[in-house]
Amino acid sequence: MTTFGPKGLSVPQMAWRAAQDIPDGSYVNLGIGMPELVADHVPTGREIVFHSENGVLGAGPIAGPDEEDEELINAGKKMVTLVPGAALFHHADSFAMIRGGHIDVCVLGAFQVGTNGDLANWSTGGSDAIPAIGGAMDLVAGVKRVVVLTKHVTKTGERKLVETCTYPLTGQSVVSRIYSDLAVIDVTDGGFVAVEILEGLSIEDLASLTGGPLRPAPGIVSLAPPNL
Amino acid sequence: MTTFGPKGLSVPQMAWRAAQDIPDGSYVNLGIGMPELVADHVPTGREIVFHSENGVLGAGPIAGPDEEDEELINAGKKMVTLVPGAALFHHADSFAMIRGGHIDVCVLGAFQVGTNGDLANWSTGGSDAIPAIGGAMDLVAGVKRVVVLTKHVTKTGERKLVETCTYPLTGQSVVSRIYSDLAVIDVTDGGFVAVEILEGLSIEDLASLTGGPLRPAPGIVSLAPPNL
Amino acid sequence: MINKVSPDLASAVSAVQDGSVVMIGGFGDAGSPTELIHAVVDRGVSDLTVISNNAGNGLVGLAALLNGGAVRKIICSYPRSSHSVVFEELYRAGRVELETVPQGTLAERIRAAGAGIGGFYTKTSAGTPVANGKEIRIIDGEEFVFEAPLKADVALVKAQTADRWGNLTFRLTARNFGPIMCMAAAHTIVQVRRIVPLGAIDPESVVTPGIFVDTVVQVAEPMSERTAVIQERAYP
Amino acid sequence: MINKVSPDLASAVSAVQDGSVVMIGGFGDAGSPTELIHAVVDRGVSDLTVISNNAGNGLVGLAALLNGGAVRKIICSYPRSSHSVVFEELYRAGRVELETVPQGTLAERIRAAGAGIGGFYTKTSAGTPVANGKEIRIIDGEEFVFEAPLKADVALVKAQTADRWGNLTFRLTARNFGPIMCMAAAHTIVQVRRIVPLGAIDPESVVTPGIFVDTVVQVAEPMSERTAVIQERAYP
Repeated sequence: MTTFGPKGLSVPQMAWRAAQDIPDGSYVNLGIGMPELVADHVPTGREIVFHSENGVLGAGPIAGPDEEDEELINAGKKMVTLVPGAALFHHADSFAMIRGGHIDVCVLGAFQVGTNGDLANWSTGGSDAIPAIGGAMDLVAGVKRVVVLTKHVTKTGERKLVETCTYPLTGQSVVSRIYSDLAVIDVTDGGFVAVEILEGLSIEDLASLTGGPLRPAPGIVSLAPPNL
Repeated sequence: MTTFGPKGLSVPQMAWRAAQDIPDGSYVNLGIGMPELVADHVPTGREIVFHSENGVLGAGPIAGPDEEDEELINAGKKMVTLVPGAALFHHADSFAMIRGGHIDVCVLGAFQVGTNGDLANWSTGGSDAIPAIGGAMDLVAGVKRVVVLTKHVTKTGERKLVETCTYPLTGQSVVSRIYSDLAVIDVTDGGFVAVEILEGLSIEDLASLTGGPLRPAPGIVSLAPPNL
Repeated sequence: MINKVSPDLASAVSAVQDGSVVMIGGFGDAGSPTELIHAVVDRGVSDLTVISNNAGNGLVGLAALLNGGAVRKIICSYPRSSHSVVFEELYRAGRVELETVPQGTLAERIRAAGAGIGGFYTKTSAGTPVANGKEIRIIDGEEFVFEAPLKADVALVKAQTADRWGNLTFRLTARNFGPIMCMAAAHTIVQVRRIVPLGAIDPESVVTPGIFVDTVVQVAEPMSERTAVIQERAYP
Repeated sequence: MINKVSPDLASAVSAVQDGSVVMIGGFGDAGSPTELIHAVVDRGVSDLTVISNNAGNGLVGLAALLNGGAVRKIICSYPRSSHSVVFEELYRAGRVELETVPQGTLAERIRAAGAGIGGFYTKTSAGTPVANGKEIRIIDGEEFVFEAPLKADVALVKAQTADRWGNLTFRLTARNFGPIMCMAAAHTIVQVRRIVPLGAIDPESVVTPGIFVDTVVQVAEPMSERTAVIQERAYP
């Protein structure tokens, strides 16, 4: 599928990598789509509480055929389960958690991430597009640590890590780290810093697929996920 | 006790009179002290839901000796009971009811009521006084209809219905009606209007005990409570 | 005596008039008051402003209301979905106005209306096009956006259990916008699966106290919007 | 693994430091976290700012904390009561600073801090001395007063039941400020009568989700402040 650039991590591998960085005991919100897979890769022994903005703390796995309940869904409108210790609440309370700084980590998708941490993930700004925001602007404004899970470039080869976002912003200077199929990249005051890079990929190759200045971290290591 | 002015209604009679005006189905908050007695005089057949700002809708009578629970108190810190249909909630939700305009009637005490409906009931402004506000400012700002239950004059003969309040205000132009021991008085754009007056008391006598201009309503009637 | 129980759906929704601002609970198909919406469709009102998280799916519920031409404007956070075909057609044809609001701001604006708040400042949307034209204030060195309360003439909500005073419990994630919409409307109408005697709901577990509810109507077995969409059923 | 249960009161309150801003739950003696307060007394900290509805009764709980000289300032709605002797003496002697806030504004400011609101407008106190010096805004023809959020370093709260994740239920009117104070403090410490296994609290009936709680400690039989005041007991 990746017609542009090297063959990178599979989507489950990307989700796995993001999951490794979530500390035990964290309250975590996962964006709709690819980020939802992060829940499947929580390292053994860590207890992580998943928040779904439609009113759940302690959202569990996707419901099996016998567990499905149309009134128990996640923010992506998939039928889910509850884990022991779960709590249910209304939308204002749910967003008080998000906006009040109580959620530790959120993992979001992106159209573009700027070198300054700006995130664009809700609209490509097309005149015919129907503007749909959802909870993304609240998440980036309120969650303690915002990370992005995304392919490094689009299917048509456009860079998603850019000098300056050209799409409408979701939030300003909000992204801390990017998990792509090619690298793990920190967003620092000095721009993009690669802390892990796909085995066999050179930093120059990665830079050429990155829209803003990119430098390697002093201790850069290989990105080595299991087969997934 | 009333050394100044005529012998007026007893306190239970005053509470009885205020209770007669509360429509069936109302949500009502009663101020601490004398207003609390209003609950004892709800006319038979009317269902009125009492709100206590410390987190109760459906507060019932004062607890009997066998019912006392220190964790079930009203805003006056007296141990109370719950009626069937009661609900419990936290302080922000409780004041959302008050401030959001959901309570139909509140009955408050007063130091002074101005001809324009201004209410002063939290501080006599003394330099040595400890300022205690409680929920009064929220109630007058949010409740649909604010009425006052008060002796017409103080024990030392000072007028409580005044041209202009001299004590610090609780709220501006908030009082609709005053139930005193001598009269029922509406606060109108044209000042105090007596709609009911103690049997045997002349409007001139009442006016002389009232600090602002007072006139009789066209259909003024006698204030005739039962013996209580 | 307080009895908020309405005998049928048609009577229950009689407060909805031409030009009403109507809040509709639900997130996705969880909590959608489908039967109440259909009763509003049957009333044949027009020129409604709808406040809802989504913009309807398939040809039932909110989508049916849109399809019937009753809605002039919709204020929501996420109008797009795989089955929001009716809305999309009307929007592209310029036949329905859309105001998109971040989801948390939508919830907080609704709560603010219910709680008597005249407006508030939030960091959400600062620096984005959503903040264009809005008042910005720097608080503790950070950019905040002023947001006004959002109230309604009528709220249509689905809950699980009610008593005759209108005390409510909800079920799972069907709770979502229900409790705050109940607070923010001049007239709140709730469909519930069960009506229980006064006192049957534990006072500690009442989610929405009856003070926020005006009308309750029983719909013992509400339809599944999800199934209706899959089966391509339409209302009416 | 998440385990917020602390083995004893002294460990539970270790987050309280000199100069801390401390929210203390309770309305009258319902919901007062008396044992937690006493553990703070034992720590011997000073220069506290206390946010609480009342200012203590008798010589136990908050009154004991005041009596020990630990409190520099108190922010509350109603400092006066028939037994608030310690506070009154300190206040008249100029040894404790007082900021009086309308009760609903106090509650809403606390919730605002917990919900990330930068400030809000309320009609409460408009036209009164409490509004002096505050920003006034006319909204829909009515006067509103700007109020800022009120946050704390630590909250001390009493609840009924907790699990190891910190999910809480409360009991009757002991709920009062507990849930919103849990939201508004950087570190929330809760004393509970019972600690139950994870999953034992019905998700529908959780009043405060564990995300708002940092430390839980069991006090199976909390003292009655009412009785202590009547018996003129003092702490320590």
